[in-house]
Amino acid sequence: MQNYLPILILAIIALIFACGSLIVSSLIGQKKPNEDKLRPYECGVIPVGDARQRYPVRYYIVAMLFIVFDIEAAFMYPWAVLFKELGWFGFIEMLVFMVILIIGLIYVWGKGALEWE
Amino acid sequence: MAEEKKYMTLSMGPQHPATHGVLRVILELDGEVVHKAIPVIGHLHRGVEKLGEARTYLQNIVFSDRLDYTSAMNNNLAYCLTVEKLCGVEVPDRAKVIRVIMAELSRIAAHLIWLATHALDIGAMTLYFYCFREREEILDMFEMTSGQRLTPSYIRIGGLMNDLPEGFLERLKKFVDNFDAHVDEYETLLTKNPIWIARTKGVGYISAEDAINWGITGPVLRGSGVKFDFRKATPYSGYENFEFDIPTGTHGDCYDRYLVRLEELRQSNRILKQAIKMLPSGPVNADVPQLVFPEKEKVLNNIESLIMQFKLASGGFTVPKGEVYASVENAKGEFGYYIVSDGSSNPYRMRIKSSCFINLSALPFIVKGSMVADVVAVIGSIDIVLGEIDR
Amino acid sequence: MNSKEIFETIKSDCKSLITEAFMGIDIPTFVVEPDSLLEFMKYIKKMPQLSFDLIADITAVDYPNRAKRFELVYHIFSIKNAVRIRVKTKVEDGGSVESVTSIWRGAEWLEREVFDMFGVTFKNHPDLRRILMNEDYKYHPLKKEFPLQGYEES
Amino acid sequence: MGIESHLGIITTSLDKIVNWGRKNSLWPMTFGLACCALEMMVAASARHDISRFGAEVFRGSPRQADLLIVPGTLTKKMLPYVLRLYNQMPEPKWVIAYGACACSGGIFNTYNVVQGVDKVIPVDVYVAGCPPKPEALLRAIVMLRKKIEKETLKDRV
Repeated sequence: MQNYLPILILAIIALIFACGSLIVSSLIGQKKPNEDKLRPYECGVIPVGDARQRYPVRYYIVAMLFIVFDIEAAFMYPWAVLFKELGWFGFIEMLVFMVILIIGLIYVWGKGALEWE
Repeated sequence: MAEEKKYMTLSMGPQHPATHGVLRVILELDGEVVHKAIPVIGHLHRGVEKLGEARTYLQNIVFSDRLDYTSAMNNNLAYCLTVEKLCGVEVPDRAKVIRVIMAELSRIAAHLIWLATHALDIGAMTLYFYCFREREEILDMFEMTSGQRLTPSYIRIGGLMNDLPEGFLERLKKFVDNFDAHVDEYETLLTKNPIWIARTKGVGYISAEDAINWGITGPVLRGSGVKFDFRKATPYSGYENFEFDIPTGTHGDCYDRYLVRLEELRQSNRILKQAIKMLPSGPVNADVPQLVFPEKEKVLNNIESLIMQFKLASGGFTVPKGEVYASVENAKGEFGYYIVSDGSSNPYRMRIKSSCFINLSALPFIVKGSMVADVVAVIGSIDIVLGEIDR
Repeated sequence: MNSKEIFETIKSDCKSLITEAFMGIDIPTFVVEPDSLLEFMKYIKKMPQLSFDLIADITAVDYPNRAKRFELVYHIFSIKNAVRIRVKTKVEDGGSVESVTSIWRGAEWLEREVFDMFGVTFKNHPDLRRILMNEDYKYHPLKKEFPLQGYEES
Repeated sequence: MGIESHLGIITTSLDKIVNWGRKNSLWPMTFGLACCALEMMVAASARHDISRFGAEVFRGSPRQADLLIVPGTLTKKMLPYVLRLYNQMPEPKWVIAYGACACSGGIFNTYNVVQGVDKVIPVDVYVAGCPPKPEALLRAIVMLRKKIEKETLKDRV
């Protein structure tokens, strides 16, 4: 229990600082809402149309690919930390995991999902 | 049922770090790709042409500085050349060479601002501080000769405001000697910089025929490979006695325009070196008493000069009837005045031809189909100044 | 070819189109009828030895007491010969002229500015709108009768 | 408004701290109209070094700026945008009218120029000159800091 005290103190200080600054600024700050201030800022112009439109599908594909390969990299961290203890079993296991994903990458590359146009 | 493609309209509005002033570009975007760009200008329209008709010829010199405020002396030169051609006044040689010195110094200052802001828009912060350090030296020289840094109104009809102060030539020599090293410094920062190349090579392409068809002049035209410069084609104010060459690009993209302007910095420096050597002595103003202000001590001592000074300052001088168009190779391209005079002391019509106005009209053509970030690079590389566009 | 020869060749070649031609203080000047303007402009652009390919400036000058009030002034430059010429046409108030944007793309904004400032309309111009003033502005500021400080409510 | 209406002593020290914070971190908005914008850029560059006053962070959007320097000529076409930008700035905000055109329309007394920014938005410090030298902008910021020092939270309701 003893060595968790600093973390507790740190959390409390962070909490005080975060909530404190919000409370003080809401008390001190002046609130003068006016019609322009509540409107989204677009270089001084009244925004036309809404931003919620059909986005090209490319963005979605890139996002999905990123998540897949990011999590793959995330899994490598615990393996790398325990690399010595896991020995050959861990290595083969990770190899299988990566080969599956590389096959996925080759498929995606072949389908041309990586090109931006 | 392919429903009509709805584009997101985004306003790269009057207040935007990358629009170099108060230009507004309405972008119709398909994701990142610009489907259509519509520039909206006029936010700095101060009605200078209308104002010119209500002011005397002497008072209009002041407006010329505030049009392309990055290179003010070039505008003075354009205005004074036009009025001098109208009155048929020839300026002495010393004034011609000093005018060339001032025009080239303000061209260097204009290109330094272009390089600072263009690089800043694309993300290279250090250029901003390097370029403004050199530009400060030029502004000190302007302040030394004319008392004002940015809008000196130093070049007057019939000559100059006054002769060069002592110490100017030494300072100019010092600046000119180590300016080439500074340009190499900029070159090392950007020319082989992979980010800079990625952001500007192949971006904002315009072919030579399109550039001419759009009426583009200046570094943008030379960037597309057209070897054309008004200082060589229609020499004015003694430019024919200087040798300098005209840099041209080959691909007509932002990168080539950058290289052309860097080379122009070196060429202007070369002209300055020649000008220092060949600066003749002699009077600075043409001795046309009804046009040019008498010297200060003459005004204080004898009565005719005092009367002449008073008449010139209050009523101004009359210009014979006629119309003249004269233009100058400004840092951004051809900058010209078309003045119609009806014999009175106010111009009947003072038209200002601005190169940025026409170069900017080609923006929708250049930018169609490129990314939003490229619009920023292209606006920086066309190098627009809103004072000159909106007049 | 220098400006003298160009002046002679143009004067002789299209005598029918030109109503007046004289060497101005600085550059040759031609006065053309509004309806033969397009033809004259096509001629000076297409002729290989003339090749006036760079549109320098289009503007108008307002002479209120003339019948045809506005005098449109075109400055066109030839890169090959490094010569500039001035072409003028006379248009009455609210009149219209053929647009030269089909010949020089750069003329689009210049003509829009003349329309904005003087009210001269240009036939089959790509998008003739006001360029400097607001789109719903009711006056044309560079007309001589328009006061310098403008009207109060504008 | 909040706690300062009751306890006097706390508010004065709070005033001092708040004013000290605000005075030393005036973040101007990147907003350049005409020629004076160049002299403002020079003031932000190495030689005149506006960052001595903590004002070198030129924020792109009005949301994060608390100082609006108006450098150049305000025209009637630009008027609605400047008004909207001023309104979109959060509350402790100050305005410096930089240059003769911003102070009084300057030499452009024409149909399309607003004769002075103070006809539209409240101005705190006027800087004369066409364009004024960068030192004049630093002088204006020093004057503005003195003005901020004397402010109390009560009167900024």
